[in-house]
Amino acid sequence: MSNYNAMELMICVAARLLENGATVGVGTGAPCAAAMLAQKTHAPNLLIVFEAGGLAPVLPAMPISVGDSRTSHKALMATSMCDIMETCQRGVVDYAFLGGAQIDAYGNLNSTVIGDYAHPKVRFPGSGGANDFASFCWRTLILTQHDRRRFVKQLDFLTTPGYLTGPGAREAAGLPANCGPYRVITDLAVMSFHEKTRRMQIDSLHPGITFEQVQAQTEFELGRANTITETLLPQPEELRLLREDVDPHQYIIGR
Amino acid sequence: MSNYNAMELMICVAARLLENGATVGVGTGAPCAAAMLAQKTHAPNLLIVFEAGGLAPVLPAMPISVGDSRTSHKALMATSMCDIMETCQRGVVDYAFLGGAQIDAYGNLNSTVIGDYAHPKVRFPGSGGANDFASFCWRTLILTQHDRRRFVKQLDFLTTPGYLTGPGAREAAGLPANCGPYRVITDLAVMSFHEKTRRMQIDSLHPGITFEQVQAQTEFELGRANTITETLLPQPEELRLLREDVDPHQYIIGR
Amino acid sequence: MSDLLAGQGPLFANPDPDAARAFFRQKKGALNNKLMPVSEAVAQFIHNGDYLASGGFGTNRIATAALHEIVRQKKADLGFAGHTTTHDFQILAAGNRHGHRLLSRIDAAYIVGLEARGLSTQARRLMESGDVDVCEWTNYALACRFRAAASGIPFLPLRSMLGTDTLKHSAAKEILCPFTGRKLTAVPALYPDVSLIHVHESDCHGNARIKGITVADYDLARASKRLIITAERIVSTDEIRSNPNATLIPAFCVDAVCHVPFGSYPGNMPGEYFSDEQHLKAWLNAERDSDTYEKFLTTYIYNVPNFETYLDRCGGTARLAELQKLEHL
Amino acid sequence: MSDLLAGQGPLFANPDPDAARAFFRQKKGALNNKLMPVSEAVAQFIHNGDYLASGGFGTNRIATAALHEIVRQKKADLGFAGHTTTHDFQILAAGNRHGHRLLSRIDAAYIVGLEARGLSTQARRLMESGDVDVCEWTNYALACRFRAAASGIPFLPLRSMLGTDTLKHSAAKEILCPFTGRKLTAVPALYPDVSLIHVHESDCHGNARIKGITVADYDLARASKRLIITAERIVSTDEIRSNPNATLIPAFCVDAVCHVPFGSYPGNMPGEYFSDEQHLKAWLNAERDSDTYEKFLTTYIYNVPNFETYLDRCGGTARLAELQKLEHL
Repeated sequence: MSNYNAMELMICVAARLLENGATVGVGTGAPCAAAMLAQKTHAPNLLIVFEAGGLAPVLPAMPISVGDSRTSHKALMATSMCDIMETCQRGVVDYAFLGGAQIDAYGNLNSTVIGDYAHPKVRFPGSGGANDFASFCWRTLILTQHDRRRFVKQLDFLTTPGYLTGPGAREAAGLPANCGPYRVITDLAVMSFHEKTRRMQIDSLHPGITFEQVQAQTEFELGRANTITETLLPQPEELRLLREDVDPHQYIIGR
Repeated sequence: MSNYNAMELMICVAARLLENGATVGVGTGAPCAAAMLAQKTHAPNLLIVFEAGGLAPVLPAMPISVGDSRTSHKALMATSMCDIMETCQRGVVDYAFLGGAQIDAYGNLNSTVIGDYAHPKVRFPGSGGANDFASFCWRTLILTQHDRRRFVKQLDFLTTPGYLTGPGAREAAGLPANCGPYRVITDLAVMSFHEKTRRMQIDSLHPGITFEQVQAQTEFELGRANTITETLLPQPEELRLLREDVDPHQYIIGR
Repeated sequence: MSDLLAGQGPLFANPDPDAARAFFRQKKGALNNKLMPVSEAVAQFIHNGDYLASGGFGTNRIATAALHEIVRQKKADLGFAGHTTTHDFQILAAGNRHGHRLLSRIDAAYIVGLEARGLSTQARRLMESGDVDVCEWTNYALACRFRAAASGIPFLPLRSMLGTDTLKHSAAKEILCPFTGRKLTAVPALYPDVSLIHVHESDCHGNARIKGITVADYDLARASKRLIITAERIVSTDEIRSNPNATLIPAFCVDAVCHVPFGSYPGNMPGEYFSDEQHLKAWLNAERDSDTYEKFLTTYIYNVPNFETYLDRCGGTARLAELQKLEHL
Repeated sequence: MSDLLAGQGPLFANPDPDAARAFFRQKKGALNNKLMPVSEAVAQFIHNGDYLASGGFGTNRIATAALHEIVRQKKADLGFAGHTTTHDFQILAAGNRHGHRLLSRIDAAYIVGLEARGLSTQARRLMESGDVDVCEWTNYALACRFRAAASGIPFLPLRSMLGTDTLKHSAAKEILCPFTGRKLTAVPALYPDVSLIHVHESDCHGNARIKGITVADYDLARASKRLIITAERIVSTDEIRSNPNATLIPAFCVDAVCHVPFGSYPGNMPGEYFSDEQHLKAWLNAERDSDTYEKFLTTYIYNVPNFETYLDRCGGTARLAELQKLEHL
C-alpha cells in the first residue's frame, strides 16, 4: 500500500458501488466520505439521507454528527427521523452503510454488548438507527476493519439483521422481502453473500492480500466467489478528490 | 320571539357553554358563530380548532369551509388534519360541535343515508370528521332544528357515536372513556343526557315552548331534568356582538 | 376474538407494503426535469382502472386543472379517495353520465356535500344510482390509511369508528391492543395509484412547498405510487435549497410538475386568492336541471382547450383580481 | 399465535391512552405566561421517579441548561428515553455517583457513544454497573413510541427489530397484520412524564419554532405530559401568529418556557452556532480519571450558579463567537 492507505481504498471501493440516481442512508465517517466521493465522481445525482432528518444536503464539509447542521445544509428538505426512516421502510432508499463491533457469516451485526447481556464486559451504544436501516433499505454496505475479534462465528448479541440464519430467514421473521447485506468492505478484501447459502464469500482481494490471510483474520469459514479478482486500486482522480475535496483535514483518511 | 330569532338564541346558548381556556373543535356556520361569540364575551382564551388543520386562528370573518384560509388566519399553527384529530384523540380537546340528518335518544347521529344503505332514498356526505370528533372530544354539542324527522326512534344509519345503546356502551365498544354528547340545542329547547340511562332529557325550554310541544316534535320519549328551567334569553350585549361583529352579513343568523 | 367486528365494505386497494416497496424501488430519476402540461401529465400518469386521490380539502387548494382534464380525457373505471372531497368530487361526478363510468369505486368519508353551500345534485345522483361501489370511512381514518402507506406499514390503529355503522360499512377491522387489551380500529394502508396535489411552489423536480394547512398532503404525497403536482409558481432548486424547512414534498415522490397559476380556482388558495362563491353557486344551480347542466359542462369543461380559457370564461383577470383582494381582506 | 415473540425487556411507562387522556384533560392554561428560570422549571416540573425524555439529537439542539440543572438539583430515580442520546446522557450519567441514583431506568436505542467522537467512559461505567434497568430499542422504534403517544393510541406497528436480540431484549411484541397476515413489531406508546426541548424561538406561552431537522420533537412535544422549553430567543405571540406554518409545538403542550441563549452549547444549534468539539473532547478525556472527572464536574456543573457562568468558564463570548463563525462557514 504505497501511495494510498487502507481507509482510502475502502472508501473508493464503497463509492463505486453507489450508482448515479440512487438514494443512500449514511452515517458519519467513511460512509459519508464514500457517498461524497461518489457524488464528485460518477454519481452527481446520488441522494444522501441522514437518519436524524437531513434529506439530500449539499455537504459543505464532513459532518461530525448525523444530526449536525451540515447534514441539512442546502438540503432538499430538513425533515424528521420518522420521515427518513419511513422513506426507507416504504422502499425508497437503495443503500445504507453499517458497521459494528462484531459481524457473523450472514452479515448480522452486534453493536450492543460484548459478553453476557446482563453483565456485559463492554457496553456499546446499541442499535441506534442501524437495525432500522438494515431492516428497510434494499442493500446494506458494511465498512469495517478485518480481524478475528470482529469476524466471529457467534455474535454476543444480534443487534442488527443481516441474513439472520440464512436463506428466507429475513422474510420468515417478517422483514421486508428481497433486501439485506450486499457487500462487506474491509482493509483486506471485498465480500458478498452467496445467493443460495447467504454466507459471506470473498469477491476480491486487495493488492498483495491472499485468501488465506483473510481467512486467518476470520473466525468463520469464508466462501469464494466463482472468480476472485484483485480489488481495483484507488485511481489518481479518486484520491485527488478524496484528499482535496472530500476530507481535506484528513479526519477519516488520516486514521 | 320578538327581538331575536331561534338561530340567535341557539348560538347564544351554545356560546355560554364554552368556558374560557377550553379548546373546541368547530365546523362552519352556527358552531363557529357560537365559538366566536364566546371569545368576544366571557372566553377570550377559548382555543378554536378546525379539523383540516387550523389551530387557534384569529378569525377575520366567518369561514365558508372548515379548510379555507380564514381557519388559519393568524393561527398559532397551520397544521395537518392528523395533528388536529390526534390532539383530540390524545384528550386535549374539550368540546366539539356536531349536527346530522337524524338523532336518536342516545345522541347517536346519522349523516350518511336516509333509507336502505344499498339503495338510499337520500345520500348525505357521510361522517367527514364528525365520527372522529364525537369519538375523541370530551363533550360534544349538537346544534339542530327540532322536528320528528330528525329526532327519531331508530336511525337509518349510525354514522357518529352518541352513547350508542346506553350506559357503558361507548367504553365496551372501545371508545375513549368518560366522553360523549353533552347538550343538544334546538330551536325549541336545550337537552342533556340522564347520567344513569344516558337518554336525552329536557334541561330548559325556550320562552313560550311547552314540554308537550317538544315531545310532539320528537319520535322517542324525552326525559325531564330534575328541574326544567326556561332558557336564558339572548342578552342585548350578546345580540349586539353576534350581529355586529360575529355575523355582520347575517350568513348564519339571517337564516 | 369472535367478538371482534370486521367491516363488510369493499377494500379497493392492496395494503401490502412489500408490493408497494417493489414499485417504489423501480421509481427512479428523482432529479429529472418533470415539467409538462397538465394534459400530458394526465394522459401519461393516469390510467383507466387506477385508484385516484386528490389533495387539499374540497374547495381549498385543489388541483382543478387536472380534475377537469381527467373528465375531458374521459378516463374510466377509477377508484377515488373521498376524504373531504367537495368540488373535486363534483367535477369527477360529471364523468359518470351517458353510460360512461369515470368513477367505479369510492372510499367515502365526506362526499356529495359542499359544506355550508349545500349538496351537489349530480354527486348525489351518482351516489344514489348504484353506479359505483362505496366503502365508508371517516376523514381521520382515510388520513391514517394514507399515513400507513406513507410509513410503509400495512395498517394503523385508531380509536374512532367503533360502535357505529360507519365501521360496519367500511373495510376496517377491530383488533385488540397487544399491550392494553383495548379494542381498536385497524385501517388498511391506502397506496393510491396516482394522486393530484396543488401547491404554492415547486421546482422542476417536484420539491414542493405548501403554505397554510397541509390537510393530509404530507402523507398523501408519500403514499402515492405516482404523483402529479400542479403549482402556482415554479421556483429554482436553489430557492428550494435556500430554505429546507419549507419543503413538504420531496422530489422522489413526484412524477409530473405542471405550472398552473390560479390552479385551485374556483377553490381557495391560502395567501393567494379566495374561493369564487358565485361560480360554485352557479355550478350547484346548473346541476339541478340536466339540460342546463349539459350546457354548463360544455361551456366550462368539454369545450375548453385549457385551464386559462376556463379562467377567462369565469371572469378572467378581473374576477381573479377580486378574489385576490378578498383573500387579503 | 404461539410463534409470536414478546420482548422480555421491562416496560417503564404506562402505554394506556385513557390514563394519558385523563391527564391531558386537566392540563389547562395554554395561554398562560410560562416564562421562568431553568432552575424553577426543573424544580417545579421534574419530580423524583419521573420518566424523562430530551429532544434534539445528542449533541444537536439539546437543552443543556436543563440537563445540568437536573444534575445540580440531584433528582433521583428517573427513567430516561435513550434515542440517540450522547452528550445529554453523558451529563445525566454524572448523577449516578457516590451512591446517588439519578437514573434508574433506561430505554436504550443509542447511548454511551458520542458518534465519531468515541465512547463515554462514565456512561459506559453506568451502563455496565447494573445500577440501571435497561430495555433495548432502535431509534425509529423509540420515535414510533413517541408518535403513538402523541396520536393517543396505545401502540404502533413497524417492520424493524424483527429477528434480532434487540427485539428479544425490548418490550415490543410481534403481532400479525389483520389485513395481510404479515408479522410486524408492535411498540407501546411512550408518554414521558416530562421532556426537555431546546428551540430557536418561543413565545411566552410555548408556541415554538425549530429550524433545521426536527428529529422526533414534533411527536415528543405532543407525547409528553409536561414539557420544558428552553429557547434561544423569546418572541411575541404576534410574531408566532404572523407565520402559522413556522410553528412546530403549540402552547397547550408546554408547561415552562426558559430563555437560554446558546442553550444547546456545547452542542450544535442549526443556523446559530456549531458544536464545541474541544469542550466535548475535554469532557470525554476528563471522564477517564475519577479525580479529574470530579474536578471537571465541580468546575462545570456543581460549582456553577447558572448557565451563563458555565458558558464563561468554557471561553465565554469569544469562544461563542468562534462557534457562530464556524456554523456559518
